[in-house]
Amino acid sequence: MTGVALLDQHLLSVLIGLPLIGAALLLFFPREGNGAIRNFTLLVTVVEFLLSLSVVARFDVAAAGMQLVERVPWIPQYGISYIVGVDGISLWILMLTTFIMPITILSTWSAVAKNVKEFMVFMLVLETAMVGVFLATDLFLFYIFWELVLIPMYFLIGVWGGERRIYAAIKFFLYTFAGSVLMLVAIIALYFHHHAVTGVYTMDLMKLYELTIPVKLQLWLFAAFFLAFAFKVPMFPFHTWLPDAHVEAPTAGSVILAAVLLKMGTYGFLRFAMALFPVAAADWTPLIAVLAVIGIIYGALVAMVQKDVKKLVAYSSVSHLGFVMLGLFAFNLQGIEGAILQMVNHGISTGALFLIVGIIYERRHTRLISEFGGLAKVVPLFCFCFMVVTLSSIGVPGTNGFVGEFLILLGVFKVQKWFAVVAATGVIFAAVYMLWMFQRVMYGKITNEENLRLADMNGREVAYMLPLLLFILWIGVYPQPFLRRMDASVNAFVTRFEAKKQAALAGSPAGETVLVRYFDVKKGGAR
Amino acid sequence: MVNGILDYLWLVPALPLLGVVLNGAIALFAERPFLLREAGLPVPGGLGHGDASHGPSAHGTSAPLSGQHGASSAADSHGHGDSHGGHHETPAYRKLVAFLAPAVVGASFVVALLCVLSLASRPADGRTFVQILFPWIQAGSLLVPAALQLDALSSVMALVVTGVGFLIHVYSVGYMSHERAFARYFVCLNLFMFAMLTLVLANNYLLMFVGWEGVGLCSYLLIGFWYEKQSASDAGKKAFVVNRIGDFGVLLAMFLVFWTFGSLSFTEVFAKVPLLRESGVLTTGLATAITLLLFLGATGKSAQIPLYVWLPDAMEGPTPVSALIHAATMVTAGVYMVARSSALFLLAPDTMMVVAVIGAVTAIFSATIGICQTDIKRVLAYSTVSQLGYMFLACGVGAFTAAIFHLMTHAFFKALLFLGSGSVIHALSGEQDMRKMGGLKKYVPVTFATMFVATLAIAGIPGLSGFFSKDEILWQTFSSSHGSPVLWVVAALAAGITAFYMFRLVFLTFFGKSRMDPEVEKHAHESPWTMTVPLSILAILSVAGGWIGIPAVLGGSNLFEHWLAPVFHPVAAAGAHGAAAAGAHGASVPVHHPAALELGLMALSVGIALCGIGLAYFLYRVRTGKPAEIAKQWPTLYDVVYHKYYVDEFYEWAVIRRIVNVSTGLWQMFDALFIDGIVNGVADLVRSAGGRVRRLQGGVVGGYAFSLLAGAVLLVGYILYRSVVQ
Amino acid sequence: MIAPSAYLLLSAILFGIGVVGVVARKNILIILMSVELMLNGVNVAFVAAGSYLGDTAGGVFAFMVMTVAAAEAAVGLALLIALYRLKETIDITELKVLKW
Amino acid sequence: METVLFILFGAIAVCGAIMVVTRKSPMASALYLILTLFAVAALFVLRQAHFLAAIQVIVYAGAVVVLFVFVIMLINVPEDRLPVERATTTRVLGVIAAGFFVLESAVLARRYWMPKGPAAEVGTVEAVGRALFTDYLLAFEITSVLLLAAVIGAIALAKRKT
Repeated sequence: MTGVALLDQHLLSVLIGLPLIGAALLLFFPREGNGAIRNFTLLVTVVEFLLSLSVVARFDVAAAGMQLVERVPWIPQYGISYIVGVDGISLWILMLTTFIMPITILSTWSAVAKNVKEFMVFMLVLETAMVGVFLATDLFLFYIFWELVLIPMYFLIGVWGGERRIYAAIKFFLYTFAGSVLMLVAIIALYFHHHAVTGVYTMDLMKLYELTIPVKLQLWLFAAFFLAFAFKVPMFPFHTWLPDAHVEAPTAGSVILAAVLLKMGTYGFLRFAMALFPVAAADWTPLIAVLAVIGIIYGALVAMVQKDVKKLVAYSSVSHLGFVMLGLFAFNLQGIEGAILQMVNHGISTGALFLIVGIIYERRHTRLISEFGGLAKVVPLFCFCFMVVTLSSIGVPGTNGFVGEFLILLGVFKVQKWFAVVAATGVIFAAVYMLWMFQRVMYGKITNEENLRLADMNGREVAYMLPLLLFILWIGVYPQPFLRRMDASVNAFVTRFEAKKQAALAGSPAGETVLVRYFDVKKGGAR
Repeated sequence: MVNGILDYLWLVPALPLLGVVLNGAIALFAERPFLLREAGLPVPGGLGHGDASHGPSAHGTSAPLSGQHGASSAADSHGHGDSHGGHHETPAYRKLVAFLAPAVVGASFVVALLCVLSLASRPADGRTFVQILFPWIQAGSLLVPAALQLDALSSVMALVVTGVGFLIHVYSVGYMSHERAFARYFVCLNLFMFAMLTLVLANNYLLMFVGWEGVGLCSYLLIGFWYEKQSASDAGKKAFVVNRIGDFGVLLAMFLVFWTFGSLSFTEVFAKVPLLRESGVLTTGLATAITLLLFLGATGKSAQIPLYVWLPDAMEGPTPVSALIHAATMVTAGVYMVARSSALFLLAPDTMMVVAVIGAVTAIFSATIGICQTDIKRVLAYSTVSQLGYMFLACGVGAFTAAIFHLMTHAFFKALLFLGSGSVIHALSGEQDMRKMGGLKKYVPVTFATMFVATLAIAGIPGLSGFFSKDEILWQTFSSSHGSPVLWVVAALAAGITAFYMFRLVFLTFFGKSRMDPEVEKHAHESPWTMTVPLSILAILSVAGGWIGIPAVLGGSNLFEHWLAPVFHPVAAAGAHGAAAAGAHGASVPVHHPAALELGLMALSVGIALCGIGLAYFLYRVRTGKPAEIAKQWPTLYDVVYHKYYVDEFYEWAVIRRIVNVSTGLWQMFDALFIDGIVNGVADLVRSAGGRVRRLQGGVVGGYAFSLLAGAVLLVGYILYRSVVQ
Repeated sequence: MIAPSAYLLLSAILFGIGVVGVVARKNILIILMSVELMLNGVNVAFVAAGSYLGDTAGGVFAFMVMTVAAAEAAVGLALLIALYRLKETIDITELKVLKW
Repeated sequence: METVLFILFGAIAVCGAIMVVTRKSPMASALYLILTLFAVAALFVLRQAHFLAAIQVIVYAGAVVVLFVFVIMLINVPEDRLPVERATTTRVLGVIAAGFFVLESAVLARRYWMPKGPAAEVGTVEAVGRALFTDYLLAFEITSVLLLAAVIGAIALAKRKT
């Protein structure tokens, strides 16, 4: 098979495999050649990104289903296959992953000095796992990638982290693992249920979508999936691993954690929990929406009083992810498209924020806000980047954050006015904590002698910051290319969701779920 | 249909944007290395990576003040010659910026003017031009294009913004000539123009909101322009956050509008109003909710009670900024929005009342604060708040034309006042305290003359612009069906106070004995032509600007009202369907009142204003010791007024402290103790259990082997047992 | 004809003797040999079952077991050598570091 | 005939095994181990598993036991330093447990009957080869990795640290 044909027919598999192959090749590099190791890793991730661009190029805007699907029987006796595909829901998250990786790698040039080789190997394995999570449409395959993500991340935090890295790494691992184990049980239960109904064993997500699951079973299965994803997102009150993990992780780890790993949770909700168990999802909506809203406000309030910049950004993630969750559970086009866009936005903005923090941390080896002040004068370029990223995080119109938040709140407002109202106050708090932090770090006079000698961003740092800034503005000014490619899939999702919900309502005796009382009687179908 | 010049409407906001890009590039590639070098800091490599695409959100990237400015750089410190002894040759880029920045705005003004003229040549009912640039956000039924709309209302706004904006840009070139971060300043200023023009030219709420937040952002950047000063960066943050509270309202209003009308475009929404009104979808309650939320946004942006607190603090910014953003243009955005949404407001009588009352209360409340302020810019700031109150009062009584009219004249004379005060401050090397001025008349004759004209205008002396607009508001307040005599009394009283404190300002500053620092006095000088020419032009406008709106009762034709009629008239017609909106629109109301009444009230209000002037003259020219005596006589009252009724302190205590405390509590109690307590508790439980169980492990391999064997035996035994049982 | 159970019995006996060697001896060398005995016992069962049932899997598994046995012996003995260098003993009870 | 041979070689194997675990000297044990392995190889032949019998002799007797002997001579533990065997509770219990295990296995073996019959030729070169290179190809290949790992591991472990 020629290379072109390989790319043509197995593009997604190449995307999954390339970093892994890169990692394997990296093993043959001499430990001492840090430069070669770094360059090679960068090369792999850049090639990966360029290849992923061709996914966008070949993406059919009008098609709702999975595209570029590859299907190979894996363990046929048990109905387990290797199935990968991409649709409007996963496309941009996949792109975000491949886009953020080279940037992250580039940011480690000077930040990671010990065990560079191992670090890069873990990074590449991580990329394979993340890309796999977003492309897998076989539950078994998905679960493998889902868990595979944990391993490199555990080491990234545990080996290259800060002072309490072991505590943070174990906390991260156990938290997320606790959730996923329950998900595994649910996956198996679903698998057997499918067999019981159709007589066929399969882990193929598309086949499982067609299954009509009794409401009672749905509620249980959804609960298990919910826990797995809620830990990952993280939703209030499952969020306390996040600040620890972020603070202790090396910059690159934080960036990936924030930009991609958290998205695995929200993506999981949309792709699995909500799509497989629509009735249960609808039924759980009030609870989840309440938790999301609490998360928005709580995250913002707690972020406000943090003394450590990284912790502040971590809590702001809790707040932002609350928006995403709220948007998803609006179950209408605006809400879900907004949520997907906001996942990408959060990846870009918060990723950039962590990089920003990393830049000053590298120079000062502290992240305490009180150690800074007046930096704007000595590091103007840094100040500019920081400002743009801050504005994006606040969601000022013209930056990406606004479009996402607006769509989410618009969608939510339609179904649940008061949730949207309360959530919108989060927008105010966002301005408070971000600007306050920005002011304390950048403005005022330089009070700390050490800050006088700070060096501004160098060419490499500008090089990785620039693409992020570009996307911040692009999505803010012209989000059409992003939104259009979601349309068909999200539309199909909403339609299927409505149909399944109506069917379940018609088929089940009144009062079987809270849903009947709550969700449908009050509002019409959401669209 | 051939639109001619109107097809180039997009140039109006685009030109300032071009300025942002160009000046941004200059700030990034010329000014930043220059300033860093000047401050003795290393200039890092990697310049080549930046590009002009940063422009649109360019926050200046350069350090603002070189070290020599030090702490006192604070207030507009422009000491001439003194501390600038060793400073370098003016770099070439500054000249380029000094040309580019005003030029783009000037060009924008010219295009806007041509567009408006072209629009004016159309028949009155065809004066709405919409230009769709590109689809912006589209999701499901939501379709928001980036589209511009030029109609009577937005053309007034666009002309005021570009016109006054151009003058202030020119003025800034002179005023900021000693500023180190010259390019950064103009980047922000140009960006502001872009945002403001987006705001007024947008054809839908969402794009307007972009401009709305955009101007807020520029305001933040410019207030905090001298960011090394704590108070400046505090003020910037405060402005942004308070505005955000307002924006929250606008955001929610937009949601309601969208889910009610299915669109956010002005033309579609307002066209659907009568239809939805008839079909009962648009209930009065809904209209009230929408308009109240919009008004919440307006109180934020236009500094009305309860969100006015940011505006006085905003005076930390450079004075031209105060003139442009915090007097002439941005703060009037709220008025513009309310006028723009007049069709909705007229359906909600409750909101109208709230708007009117808030406007009137703000007018008098902030006017009283203005009496006791000693900082020349703060007096003007409270005056601005007060004048904005007038505009809202006008909106609240349904006199949208009058509100926009006052908005325009206010833009002229208040910009002039600020620029004049800037000129004074410039002359005095940064002194802003009126107690350290006096007798400046002879040093800065042009400034004095122009400012005096503006003061007369704001005081409402007949013949000047302020008279016509203010009087229109007062008359409408009295006569309109939404208005009431009580509001009239409050507004007239506020007008008197305004006249008083404005003349107090003039007397303290320009008349009497000099109380200046001798050192400062030595350098006191008139400003360069770049500053005095804009002053003079604004002075002419302050005088003549009102002549386009001379009311019928004084023999005028009120051109202004005719011009705006297409925007507000159909509104009134539509509103007439609603019971409450009957007779709402201003122009038709005076018919019911005799002209004598109108003339009488006019005379009365002029009389009140003259009383105010007289009182000021008495207290600050004749009996100069009297004010201090009065202050001593009622110390508590004076203290309360002097401290601005302790509103800031109240907010600090009631809101900010509370939130911070609650947040800290949440973090330390809930997060760290409760949740992590549970998590760590489980971990500890497992660990201690493990500690006990581990004793089973002897560490001797033989032991493990035996356990293994025992397990196997038991397992096989179990299998056997099962097979026996079955 | 020999009953299949005879082979299984033999297999069990060989395995049992191996187990005794593993649990009852202190000499690591002999323990390793006992492990080989256990593996051989298993192999007997595999081969017998394979041939009686006519399934090649039995033979293949026996083959695999031998491979594993060879590998195990190599690594085990290497460990033993390393250990002997370090501790100068081949007494299994001397090795208590598993507990810490 | 088969029965006789089975009993004969079975007895040799069992006796050899007993000797392996009871000798004090490792060298003696190793020699008895060879005996047992040969006997087992003979049993394989009885079941028509010629190929397996061959590699049993080659790999086990030829390679593994030689390796044992080699190591025994290499480290050459003096007689007096051989571990002293004592009967501890664990050991006694272990022997008893092993006895139980054999008993249980025997009972199980009797319960699960397999069809009695002539030996199928599943252990011949052809049968094993066919199976290894078709159905079990992957397992076979992985075996090579395992052996490689064992070789590297053994070298790495036994190498004298310098």
